[in-house]
Amino acid sequence: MFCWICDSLGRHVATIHKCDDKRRRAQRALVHIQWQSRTIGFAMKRYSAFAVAREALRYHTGWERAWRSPEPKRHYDVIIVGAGGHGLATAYFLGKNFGITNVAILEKGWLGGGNTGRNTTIIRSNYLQDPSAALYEKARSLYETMSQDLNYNVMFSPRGVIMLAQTEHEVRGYKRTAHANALQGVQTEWIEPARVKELVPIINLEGPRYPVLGGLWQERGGTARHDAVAWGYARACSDMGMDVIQKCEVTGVRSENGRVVGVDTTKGAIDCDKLGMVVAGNCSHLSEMAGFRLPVESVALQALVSEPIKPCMDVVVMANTVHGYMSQSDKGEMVIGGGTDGFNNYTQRGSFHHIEETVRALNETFPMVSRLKMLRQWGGIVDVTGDRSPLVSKTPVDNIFVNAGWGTGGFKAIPGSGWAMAELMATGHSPLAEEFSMMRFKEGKFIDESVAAGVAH
Amino acid sequence: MLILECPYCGVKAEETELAAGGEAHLKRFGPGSSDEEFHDYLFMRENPKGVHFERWRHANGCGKWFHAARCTMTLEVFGTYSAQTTEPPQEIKDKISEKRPDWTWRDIK
Amino acid sequence: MSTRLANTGRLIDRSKQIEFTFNGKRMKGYAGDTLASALLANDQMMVGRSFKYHRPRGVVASGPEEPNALVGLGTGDRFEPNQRATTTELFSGLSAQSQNHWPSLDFDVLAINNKLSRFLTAGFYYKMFIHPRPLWKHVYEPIIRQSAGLGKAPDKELKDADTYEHFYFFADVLVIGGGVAGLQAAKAAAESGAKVLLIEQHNYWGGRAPVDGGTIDGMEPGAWVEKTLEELRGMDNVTLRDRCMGAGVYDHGYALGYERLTDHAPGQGGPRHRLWRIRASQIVTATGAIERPLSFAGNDIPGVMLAASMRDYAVNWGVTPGQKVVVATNNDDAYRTAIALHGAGVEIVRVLDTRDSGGGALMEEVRQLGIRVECGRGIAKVKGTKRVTGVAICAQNGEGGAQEEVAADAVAMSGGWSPVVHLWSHCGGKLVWDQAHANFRPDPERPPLGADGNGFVVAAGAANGASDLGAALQDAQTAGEAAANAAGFTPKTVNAPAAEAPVETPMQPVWLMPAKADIKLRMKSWLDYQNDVKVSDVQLAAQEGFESVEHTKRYTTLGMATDQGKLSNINGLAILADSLGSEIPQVGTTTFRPPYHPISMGAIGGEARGEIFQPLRKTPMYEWHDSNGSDWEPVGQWRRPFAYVRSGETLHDAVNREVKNTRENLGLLDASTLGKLVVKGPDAGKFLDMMYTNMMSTLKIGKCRYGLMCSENGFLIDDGVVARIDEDTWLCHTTTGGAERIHGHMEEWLQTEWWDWKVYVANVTEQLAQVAVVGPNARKVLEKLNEKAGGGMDVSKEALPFMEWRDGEIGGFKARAYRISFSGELSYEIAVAASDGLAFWTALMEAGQEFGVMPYGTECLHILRAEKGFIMIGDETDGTVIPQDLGLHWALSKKKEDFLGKRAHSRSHMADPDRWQLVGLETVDGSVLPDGAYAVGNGVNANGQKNTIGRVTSTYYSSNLGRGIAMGLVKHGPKRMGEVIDFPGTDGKIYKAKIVDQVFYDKEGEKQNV
Amino acid sequence: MSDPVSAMSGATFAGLAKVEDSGLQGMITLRGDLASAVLQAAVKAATGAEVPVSGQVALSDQGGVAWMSPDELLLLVPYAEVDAKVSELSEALKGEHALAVNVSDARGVFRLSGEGAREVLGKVCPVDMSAEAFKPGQFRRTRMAQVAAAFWLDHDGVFHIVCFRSVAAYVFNLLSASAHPQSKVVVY
Repeated sequence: MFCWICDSLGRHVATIHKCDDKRRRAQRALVHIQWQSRTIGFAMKRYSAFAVAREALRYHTGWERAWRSPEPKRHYDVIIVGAGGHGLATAYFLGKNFGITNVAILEKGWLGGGNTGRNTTIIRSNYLQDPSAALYEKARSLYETMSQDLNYNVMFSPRGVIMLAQTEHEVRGYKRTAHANALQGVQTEWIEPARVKELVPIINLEGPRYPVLGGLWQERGGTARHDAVAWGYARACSDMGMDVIQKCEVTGVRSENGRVVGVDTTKGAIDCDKLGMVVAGNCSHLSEMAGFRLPVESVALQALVSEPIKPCMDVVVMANTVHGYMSQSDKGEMVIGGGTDGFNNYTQRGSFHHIEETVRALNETFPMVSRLKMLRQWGGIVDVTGDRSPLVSKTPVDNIFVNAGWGTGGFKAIPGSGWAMAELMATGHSPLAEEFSMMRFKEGKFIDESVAAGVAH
Repeated sequence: MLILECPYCGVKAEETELAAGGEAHLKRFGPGSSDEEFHDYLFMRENPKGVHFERWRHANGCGKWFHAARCTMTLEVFGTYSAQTTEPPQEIKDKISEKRPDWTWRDIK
Repeated sequence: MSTRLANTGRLIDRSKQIEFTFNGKRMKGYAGDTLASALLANDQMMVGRSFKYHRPRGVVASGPEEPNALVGLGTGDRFEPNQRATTTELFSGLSAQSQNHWPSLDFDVLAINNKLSRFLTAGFYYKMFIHPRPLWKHVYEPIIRQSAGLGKAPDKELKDADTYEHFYFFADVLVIGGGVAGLQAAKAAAESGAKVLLIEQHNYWGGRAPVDGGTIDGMEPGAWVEKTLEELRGMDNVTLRDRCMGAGVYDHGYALGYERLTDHAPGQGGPRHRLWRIRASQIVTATGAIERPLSFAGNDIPGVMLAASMRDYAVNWGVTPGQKVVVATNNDDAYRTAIALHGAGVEIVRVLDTRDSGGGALMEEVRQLGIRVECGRGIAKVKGTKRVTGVAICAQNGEGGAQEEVAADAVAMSGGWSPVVHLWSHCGGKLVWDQAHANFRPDPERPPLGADGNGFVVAAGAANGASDLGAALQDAQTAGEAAANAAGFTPKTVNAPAAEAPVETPMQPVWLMPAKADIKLRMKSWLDYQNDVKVSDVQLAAQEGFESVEHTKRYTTLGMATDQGKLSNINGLAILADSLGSEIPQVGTTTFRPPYHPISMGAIGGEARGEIFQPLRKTPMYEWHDSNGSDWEPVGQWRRPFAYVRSGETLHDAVNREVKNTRENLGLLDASTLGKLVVKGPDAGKFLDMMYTNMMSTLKIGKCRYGLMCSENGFLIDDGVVARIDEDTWLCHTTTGGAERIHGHMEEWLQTEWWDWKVYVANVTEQLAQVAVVGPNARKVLEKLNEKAGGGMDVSKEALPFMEWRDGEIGGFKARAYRISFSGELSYEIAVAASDGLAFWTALMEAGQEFGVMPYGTECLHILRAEKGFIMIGDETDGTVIPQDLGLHWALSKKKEDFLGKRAHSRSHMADPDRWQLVGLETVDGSVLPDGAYAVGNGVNANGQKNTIGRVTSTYYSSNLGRGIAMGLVKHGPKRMGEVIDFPGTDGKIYKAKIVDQVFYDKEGEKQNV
Repeated sequence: MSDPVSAMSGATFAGLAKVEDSGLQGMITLRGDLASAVLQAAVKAATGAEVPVSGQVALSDQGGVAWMSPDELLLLVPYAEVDAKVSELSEALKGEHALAVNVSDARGVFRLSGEGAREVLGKVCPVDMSAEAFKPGQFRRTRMAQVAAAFWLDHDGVFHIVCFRSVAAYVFNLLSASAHPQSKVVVY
């Protein structure tokens, strides 16, 4: 066993007392988890270089399953629908922060198979509006230690994110964001073109159409290995005794006098006290089963990768004027984000002209891209709200909570979103989630990140 | 890459000649309406897996707005029709019923 | 060794020798060679290094499925990484470099990974490098990245020397693939009269058939291909394209064709690639099949090659990778390779057939040739490192105990064939598992669905699972007819050509060789050659619970290499299914995504580069500005002068000069970009009352009124001056870039909400060039112009009062003059025909000389309006601001029952008295407030963020006032006049600013009313 | 003094096809009820051509009429006469709900001729440019690469292209690039 709080191996009881106060609440979770681990016996084999070496000697025959694959129980305290990053993170923090581990995470397909496994993995928190900055910065800071927290290398790579300013309007917008970030405790800075070129040697500052006038630089932004985030959380949840149940589709939501009591699934009926809907593009469909509607529309978002080349761009660059977003993966592929279609769509296929628009922008901004090749393009279904900001909210049905509407920017938020959602589900209130309530649309209190030159991506 | 036939000029326009305009047949709520009505009018969009009615503008063409009946799961187009109507024409509803017998959309059947 | 054969090679012209270089070494080939065949002819067995272990890699295939032979092609601004040697036509002067090694191909430091391979299994990244945290970013990751990645990046400073283009093409039937099936399908479709496009990725037609033999209608396949091509060329409803690959199939019959125009002759001029954007009502995919490798230890050593590819090299290019060849197979086709090589004088050491009873007619033929065939046998292990030196033979059903070891320098392997189903699958076509041939083929019951809800793709020939020549041709005929029929034509039903080919005995699925290979062998049995994924990796993934095929793919990187698993996927998921004790169809495949084979980013971008990257909108006076020192500012797609910089001036000096001169003398602004919409009709007044927050129907003819527009959601979206032209006509000015947006906005409401209202809108923005004539001398210059022209419009205070307009002539130009001011100065905005714009501007400049005329740009415009406290859409507004925030209550009509945004304004948050409101801001020390700065209040919010009470919306240095001036939105601002609040800058300074009235200059507005 | 110049003042390019600035062309946007006899008469009087059906242009020796939308026509008249024609129209249409405005100076107009003309357009417009599909007298509003444009084919095999004046340079350069002498597609 090891201490969940300070991530040190060895005699945990001793360790607990060494843990600093901030983490006191989590200590209860620790005891609970260790109790579970011992009684139910999910003590997880730790990953480490030593473990790898040990296993190599016996041809890796000793590796266990990363997560159990149990049949559903009849009842859970909490059911999370959707084993994507947000759903798994929600479950993880229910256990880690609140000791709630009688939890099932239901997934109709394979875990991490939705947008978690098909996004461009950009992580940043340089948002303009306070509520967004708070949530995304919480997420970014949790990414910093995620590999250690989960004992799973999610390859968080704080290589830095630049948002290029290519018009006077963008310059003003990003300077405004930099001022806001300073007060929000988000470390960003406005940088001049020369610095941009230093950070991105392959960039063409002259334009041609839109000269680079500078950029908003977040040094601790970056990327992470998207699949690993889902796998790491799934492994940790499983280890806490939670049931991650794949190929289990929810076919109905049962409630009695305004309060949820359970769900029907392709693996039978399952009861629960609380239900979290974390199914992105499918949230309208699921909420309908529960008898309410969400201010959300589902559209296709596309991305593509080039063939792998040796490292040539160490940072993430977002050029919003010309709609081009690019980073280089550890495999060497240039990972490129495209645009969304304007029409409702569930096919996970987008329209090709968005790919063309993105690529021609990149050909001009980074001339060397023109001689690379597109290896693969794909699409995901993103759920977009009226102000393009997410919902982390109670719903008209008691004890049903929704986490949706992340649109084109969900991956970077995963740990923060899970943290806030777990807090909301466990205590009924979360400062991080407060402003993201469904109610805001009725009050006309929007969280609009598209103002100034900000983007929702 | 959708193709939709503009009911006004008969051009089988490809998506790049069109601009998508979201849900069709919205009823406007102005001053005097309740917060609920106004909220739903502005934000509560239909987001069905299946039959959907939506607005398009033939932007790089005759400039007219028109409506399309489309399946969001297969992108099948059941038909396009005038924007100057509060309900899809009967023949389009019939065509849909033929292919998706138990479809419903908002209060339309 | 690998050599050129004496007398085979149907595609090469031995009379045309071609020189090229590989890693700087000069080599010779022939016209018709691919780079791969030429390298083999020069005994270049090793052509690269693998991705993870940096193991030696040799050519394994002969087409786009090649995972190993990837090179950096060309130099300088024509360098391209990761180019497949197998799809690169040889040309004189070609220069190629091998990839992923340091310092050299032969000696690669990172080959150490190979020694560590036992540790570097699937998923090891996820289990290691966790502690200590900082090392991941600073040590582990940089090393991993450096050792990953394949080709070199093109030079960071060079621009692509080539150009590209797109082409739209419309066909009834698109046939993808120019093999015998594609040709036959095209013919069948074309005979119905349908318009047919047939595209082929290679520079030759006929696909495999001419290599594989048999007869069609009694002809050699090659001859039949020629004959059929002639027939097709003779039909004017048929278009043929070679060097044009079907890259992707998309919704509603959209398909991409990737035509490589000059790759085989770089620099010959014209576009390098052309991307065909094809619309077809039906698509026939005759894309053939790809041979599968066998999974045995050492199956990745250079010299081990797909059997049919080895045959291609011998027959098409007269090349053999070895002199002593072992053939391993689970089917009859590989015997053709033995026959072909034997015929070319190559020794076939053994044919190892996994089937206990061996094959049929072809096996007999091979035995007749005196070649030793052993049944129920397989390869235990291939010996060698940088090339094959020998083969250990074992029983297929054993653990791999070697029964014999033979010397050999090449191995031909065949694990059976997989139909190329990519294009069928791109748009949702489903597959079925064909047990007999152990492959996935298109499920005719579940094709991709088109706009009409019916299938629009038909697979044909080997791509549809047809197992022999005759079946393929028959299937192609049927497919061609079906496609034509579905496209609305009546096909002639004729018989498919009769084909003869040896009868083949059933193949035997073999996913591991030998069947019970132990872990040591499995750890050397490659599935994905490029990404170094072995049988043992997939088994480990299954063991660790990565049971979904998508999980296994992502955990092991199987099939994620540049060949996208063309060789490895089926073998990999067979191993996965076996490890899970499940069936292959239950495990299923990963998703096939476009493109079929990588296509250049240049081609995707098309012509849009340099000057025509994006449209650049120019006013009629653009050239004048450009030649008079304009420092351009992009505003949407427009370019507007930011300021006119004179020699010796900084941009800042220029702006200050323009500001002072306009206040003191005379300034000219090119205002042509402002939107101008004519709104006419009996209901126009009623309509505009809905569009604008204030009342427009009551505006008197001849007068102007400043108007605000809100979205239905209540936010300000545009503003501008509206003029009443006649009883039922208004002219509405919008912001720059607002023209199209607001025109669309008006049309939307007219067409979709109030379609019974009689109103027409016309966008006349570009019909008119508009010049703002501003400053104390504005009237003088206009009078001077009229005087020169011998009369014109009376622009006196009396004849043309403030906020009125007149039509007439100014300086001989037909003009409309508006007496409006966005600067607080005496000011006219004068509109003339765009064609006259330049002439009118020049006339004003000349006439203005004696009045101290200077043109001014957008920055001066901003400062002038800021000095007067006028708001600017996009500065004071950002999509979250409502008129009430800007103190514009006066512009919100109380009389009107309804206007867009009215209902929205009554929502709780919008009626909230705590909303930030517009005020003027003056720094205590006269400095300029930083752009976008926020004012801080006390304490922090629930999330620990500093509380803010306001922000700067516009901030400038006013040369007239000699100090910084600003506007901002401040909580309870108007009630806090005189208060000083803090704006922390990002420079660490705290800027103290006093809340003041937002009008800084000429508060009484006397200057504009002279 | 008035000295009107067309958007690209006479620029030309010769490659696969010939691209030429057509010079000043009188153009009137007329919105109204296209079925109205009064309107049809007024159009005939102004242009000498009948109101065409959708997707068509009707050409006469003085000018022509192009079908823009169900309630909009583009009238082609001599540049010098455009103001007079507008007032005639407005006069003739008094009492009708209609709108006639001069848009002559709001446009760039080009001639595209030569055997490569169809291919040049095929590279930048999502329109079937084959001879069977696009015939003389046909008029099409569409997207030309990244801008809106319209064109018709006259009876001498010349394409006439209309775009907004501000993007005339873009369109000219675009067409010239597409007409690169070594970029023949060889399908039309």
